[in-house]
Amino acid sequence: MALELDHPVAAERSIASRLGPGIVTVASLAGLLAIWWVAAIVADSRVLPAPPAVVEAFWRDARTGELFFHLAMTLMRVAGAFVIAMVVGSAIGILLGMNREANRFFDPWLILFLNIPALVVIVLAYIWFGLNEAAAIGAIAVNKIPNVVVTLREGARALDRDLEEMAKVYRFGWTKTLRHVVLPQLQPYFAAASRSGISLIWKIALVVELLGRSNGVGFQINLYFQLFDVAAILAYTLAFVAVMLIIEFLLVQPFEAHSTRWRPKRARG
Amino acid sequence: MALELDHPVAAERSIASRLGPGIVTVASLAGLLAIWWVAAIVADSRVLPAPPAVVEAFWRDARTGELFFHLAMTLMRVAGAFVIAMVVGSAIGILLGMNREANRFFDPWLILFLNIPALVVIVLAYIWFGLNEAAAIGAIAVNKIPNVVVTLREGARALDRDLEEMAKVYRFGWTKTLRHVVLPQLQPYFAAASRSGISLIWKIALVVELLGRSNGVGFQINLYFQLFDVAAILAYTLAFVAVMLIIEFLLVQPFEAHSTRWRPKRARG
Amino acid sequence: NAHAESEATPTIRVGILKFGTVNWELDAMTRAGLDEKAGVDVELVPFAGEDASAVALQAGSVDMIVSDWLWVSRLRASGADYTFVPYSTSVGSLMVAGDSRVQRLSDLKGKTIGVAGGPLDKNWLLIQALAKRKHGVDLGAENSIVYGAPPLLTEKARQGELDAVLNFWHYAARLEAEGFRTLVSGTDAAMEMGTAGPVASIGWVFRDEFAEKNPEAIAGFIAADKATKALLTTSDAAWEELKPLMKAEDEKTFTTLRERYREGIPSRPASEEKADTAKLYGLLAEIGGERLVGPAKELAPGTYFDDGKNGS
Amino acid sequence: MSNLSKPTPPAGGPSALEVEIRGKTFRGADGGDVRAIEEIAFKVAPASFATLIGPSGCGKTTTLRIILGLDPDFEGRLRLPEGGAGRVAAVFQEPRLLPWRSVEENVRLALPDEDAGRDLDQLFSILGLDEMRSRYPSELSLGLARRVALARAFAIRPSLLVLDEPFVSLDEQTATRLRKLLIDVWSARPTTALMVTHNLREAVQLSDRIIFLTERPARIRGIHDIVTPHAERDTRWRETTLSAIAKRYSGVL
Amino acid sequence: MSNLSKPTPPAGGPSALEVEIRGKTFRGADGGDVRAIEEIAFKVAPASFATLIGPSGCGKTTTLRIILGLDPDFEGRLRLPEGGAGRVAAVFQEPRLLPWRSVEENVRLALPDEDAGRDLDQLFSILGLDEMRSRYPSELSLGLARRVALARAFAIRPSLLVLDEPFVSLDEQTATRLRKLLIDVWSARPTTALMVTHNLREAVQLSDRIIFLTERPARIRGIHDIVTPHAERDTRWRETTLSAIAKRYSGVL
Ligand SMILES: Nc1ncnc2c1ncn2[C@@H]1O[C@H](COP(=O)(O)OP(=O)(O)OP(=O)(O)O)[C@@H](O)[C@H]1O
Ligand SMILES: Nc1ncnc2c1ncn2[C@@H]1O[C@H](COP(=O)(O)OP(=O)(O)OP(=O)(O)O)[C@@H](O)[C@H]1O
Ligand SMILES: [Mg+2]
Ligand SMILES: [Mg+2]
Repeated sequence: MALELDHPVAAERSIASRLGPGIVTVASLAGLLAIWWVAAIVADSRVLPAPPAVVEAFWRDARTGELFFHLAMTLMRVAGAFVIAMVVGSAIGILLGMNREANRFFDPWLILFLNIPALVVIVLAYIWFGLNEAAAIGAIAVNKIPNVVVTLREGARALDRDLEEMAKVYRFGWTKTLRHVVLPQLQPYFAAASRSGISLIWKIALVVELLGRSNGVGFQINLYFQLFDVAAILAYTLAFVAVMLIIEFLLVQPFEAHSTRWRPKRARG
Repeated sequence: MALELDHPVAAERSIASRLGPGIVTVASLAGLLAIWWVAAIVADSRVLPAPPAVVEAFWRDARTGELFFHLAMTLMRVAGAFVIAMVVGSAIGILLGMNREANRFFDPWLILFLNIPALVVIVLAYIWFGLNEAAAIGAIAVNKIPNVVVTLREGARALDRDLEEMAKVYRFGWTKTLRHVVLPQLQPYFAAASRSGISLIWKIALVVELLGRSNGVGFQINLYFQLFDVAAILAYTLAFVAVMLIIEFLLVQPFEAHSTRWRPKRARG
Repeated sequence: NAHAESEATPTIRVGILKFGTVNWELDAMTRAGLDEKAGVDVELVPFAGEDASAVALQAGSVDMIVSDWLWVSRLRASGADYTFVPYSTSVGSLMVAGDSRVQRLSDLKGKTIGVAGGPLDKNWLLIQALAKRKHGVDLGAENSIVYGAPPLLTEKARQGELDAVLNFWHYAARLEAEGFRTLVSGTDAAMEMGTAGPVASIGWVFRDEFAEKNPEAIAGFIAADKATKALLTTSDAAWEELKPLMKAEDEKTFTTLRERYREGIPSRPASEEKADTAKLYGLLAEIGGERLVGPAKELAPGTYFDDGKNGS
Repeated sequence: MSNLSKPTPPAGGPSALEVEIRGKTFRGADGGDVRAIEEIAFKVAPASFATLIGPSGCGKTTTLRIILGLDPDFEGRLRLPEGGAGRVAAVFQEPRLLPWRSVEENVRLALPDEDAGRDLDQLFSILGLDEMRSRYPSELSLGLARRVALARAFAIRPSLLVLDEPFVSLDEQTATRLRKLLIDVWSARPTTALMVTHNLREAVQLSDRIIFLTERPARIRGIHDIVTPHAERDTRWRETTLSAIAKRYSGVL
Repeated sequence: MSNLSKPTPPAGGPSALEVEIRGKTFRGADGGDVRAIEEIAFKVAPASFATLIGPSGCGKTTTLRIILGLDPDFEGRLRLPEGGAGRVAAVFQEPRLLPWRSVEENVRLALPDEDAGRDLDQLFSILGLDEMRSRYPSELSLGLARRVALARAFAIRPSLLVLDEPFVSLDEQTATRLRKLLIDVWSARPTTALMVTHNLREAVQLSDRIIFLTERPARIRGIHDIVTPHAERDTRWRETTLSAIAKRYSGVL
């Protein structure tokens, strides 16, 4: 069959890409809100409060500054643990991925640490190092590190051998190879590890705060859980999610766009 | 400087690779045990029991069959949630990774679901669907799906455009492209998502069992936690880890070796 | 105390559940300045979970928490030096909906029962033992038992998914205010099983070592606690101030909580308590087995704090 | 699609390949625009063989990609030849094999479903790939990999054959053998074919029409038609033709 | 390493490149062994230019990889030329550029630290890469990418230069210009060089020694030394030499 195509400039740009990315995001959030609202009305249960109830709960704790205080404490812990877990986990992961023998030796350790329940690590950390920030952040990091290791290890295993050889012949040395050859290839693995990482860290932070801190979102959420005040739980959750969304759109996405600008663009269609 | 090299066959194989992989693994586990034992003796604390105490606790519950029952219940939930999370999460992740506009729309949703605390999902699931297995497994899966999505999405974004074009020209069609072009490229991402996934799922399973199941390792661990019987907690933890190690060595690694046999071997040296 | 002025007032850090019932009492205490009057400075360290305070005590981050004597005895038997001063006799109750057809324990057959404390919960063991002895019913075997988180089980009871729920006293009180009724309480069960009176199953827990080093602090604290309890027993006004902490949904819940709290204040002399506890321990060792009580066959000596005044 | 036992029907539909690109601009990652093609318009008659020759980086691959439908973002129009269920075979400038499939699987995957079980022994044997059928691409030398890519293109029976420098990285003996194979395959079942090469000898030997392009942005520099049948193109004829072309289009030889 | 302003010192140490591979076997992923090299032994005199010619898939790239130290798993011995801090420049059979670095960064990264800020304008300009310096490899045509790989090799001042089919995928005009550039770069600072090519003309024009290899597993088929200085290699000389060689080694032209 004959195929005839006419291509006036930009005739076929889709609606979504014509609208700015901002509008798409707003539409997306609006859609989410609508679904929630409808579901809440249909469910009509104390357990799934409608948006206004959550806003009210938010306002109640926001007015006193309490919500922001707890949020800030949690964010501080999340940020600290995130940095530690990413740095340590990536270093170990890359090493294991590139060194077959080290990997064979440490693989069982990794599986052990992957599967130790958060509770055990947290309790041990608190008991040994006291109920302080260092123990809390350390415990979160220890929980997350094995996950980073596993992801980065896969990345390091899939490294391009051709480029590695090129770097070797041209004597890039250790630092140049790492910076210009290895790390850019690991970018998608970093992205995966850090996106799912920050959410995992936050979830562990909730447990850490439940088990031995006197502030933070996890502390608050558990208090409200005992009172079964779902609106307040959602208010705190959404406050954290909002922070994550802001970080995603103002920091992560621009950075990612910059660091993957070399990738050939996928042809539309 | 002159470089002179003599290469009699296999003169320089390292010790570790000469020993079978089995021996390395045994050595690894023995090392771990030794570290633990020494640490326990040094710490001399009720909180870090030495191996014999844990073996004793293990034996106490193994003898009655109780331990195996709870382990089996947890494994059943983990397996169910794992399958659901991997299938659903991969499908969504690949879609979002390949479709820029869908991704832009659903990205905020993803961030929301990534960051909803496990507690909230689990409680809502129990409240809506009752205190039953379906709710438990579903809640675990919902907790894990966003992580799978994030990992696979990165993989789908990094897909090779050249091969995609080849498949298009040769009219591979949808299924052939997926099976022969896309999925093999995503193998490392699957590996990362499933390794760190199974451990995350198990950790969530513990919470699920804690909040509303009457059996399973999480239920037992919590029981012993209330009694502060760390030896018993470790006994259950290690029983699960042992199962994971067996799965890793008997299933995952042979499968992985098979599915990556095409990869050029990294030259030793 | 006049001579307390010369040196700094001893401080005692108490780990509490932020919205827990202990906090009501301690809040009332500090609010009324009763701790200062008794020569001790009570510092409240709030936590979000029961387990957190146990961890905090072991980590040395607080000096005192509220826990039960069984936990103390078990840890003492394994070498720790925790000790116990009775705090409250309020324990859990088995609740059913007001219009439930269940009237007696023997009616619980083929039902779904929620149990908040887990299979080793003392009250649950006692109620089971009672059902077996009095009605010949094996509650565990003839019903479907659901263990779970207390708030979740409360909600499930409201939804009607559970036919009966054994929950901690303040959850039970809240349900009561909503029209549920008590089928049997832990205290009832214990008394029917042979204790002479209500036993304070939870109490202040601290280390012997701490008490030796800070005798005035402990003495002061116990005195202040006594004074606070007296205040809360008599004064409704003191309760009004606790309202924000109690998070009662309505006035009815508020009064129910207040009344149940007052009922839980231990009134018996320590020696009687101790005798009953020893009896209960034997009973529990029998039904709960080693799982529950640990290797020790009887209550570990020193579980009850000996302030040197009461004798033994 | 025809079965192997049936006589092959004449392939290449009745309509010509018509290419009319009035402009193609890439948007560079650094923000700047790159004008790759200014104006390229040519036709390839049904079942004839055309060759594109032009300086490195002038836009030849871009033209092929547009024809293959891989880049819809251009100004102009295309008309593809009809027939043969519209199958297209392409040899890309790089081998583009699936690294996780063996040589044989790589070739078989390109076969349409009706042809799936076809006997490929002869094809592999002519291409010198007999021993390599169960190997993975990473175990091949570049020349071997390119031959696998050729095998893949020859294995299907397309209505359009697109070749981007198919015979580079091969020793002369192998390249000559493969050119002959191409002529054989193509003569047995004439297909509209479009090839890019930098080798004028090769072009003169294989094509009916040679299209010379300018430096980037590409325009047509000239079109040279060859009417002598393939069989009659001997060494003498080739040298004469070559020097005649080299005279008109400086720098191509 | 010398600074640009200083006169370049004679490069290529006093010792020859000595290659003596007594056997190289690959273990295939399918379990079978592949004997790639049977026996290859040759020397390249200091500061001279040698070329390897052999059928596709015979083991040329494997030989170069062994010399580059990328494959320690062979039987035999190697002696690398001394001097110039032992730097090696290689043009691989594929461009092997870092996709996430611009053209200029790709070249600069290969420079030794002392040379980091060097002025590369002239080099880029001769290679026709002026406009491309800030582009990413995915925006280049294959020919342009190969030129970047050449730029990278020419930019450093190596004591050993290894080239695997450096001038394929380039139009004749560009290829000629680059061959001339290679001769210039190499004459200005003679370096031991080893090139693989399938183009005998190219070999005759550039080399002092041509090593012909057999089919896989590779052995030495013959070694042809050329003593005529580069400057005196005119068209007539080339045609005579070519036909002389082609007579001795059938199939190479
Ligand atoms: N994705 C792209 N983005 C930006 N510029 C591009 C892109 N693809 C190609 N170009 C530019 O377009 C021009 C033409 O490229 P093309 O690949 O068509 O060249 P070519 O004629 O095939 O060259 P060669 O003979 O080297 O293969 C080149 O200058 C190239 O740099
Ligand atoms: N990693 C490997 N595993 C198995 N076989 C290999 C491997 N690398 C190369 N070979 C085989 O070794 C032989 C020589 O390969 P090599 O790349 O050296 O060929 P070459 O002479 O460079 O060929 P070309 O001219 O096609 O580039 C080939 O048959 C190839 O299939
Ligand atoms: Mg091209
Ligand atoms: Mg080669």
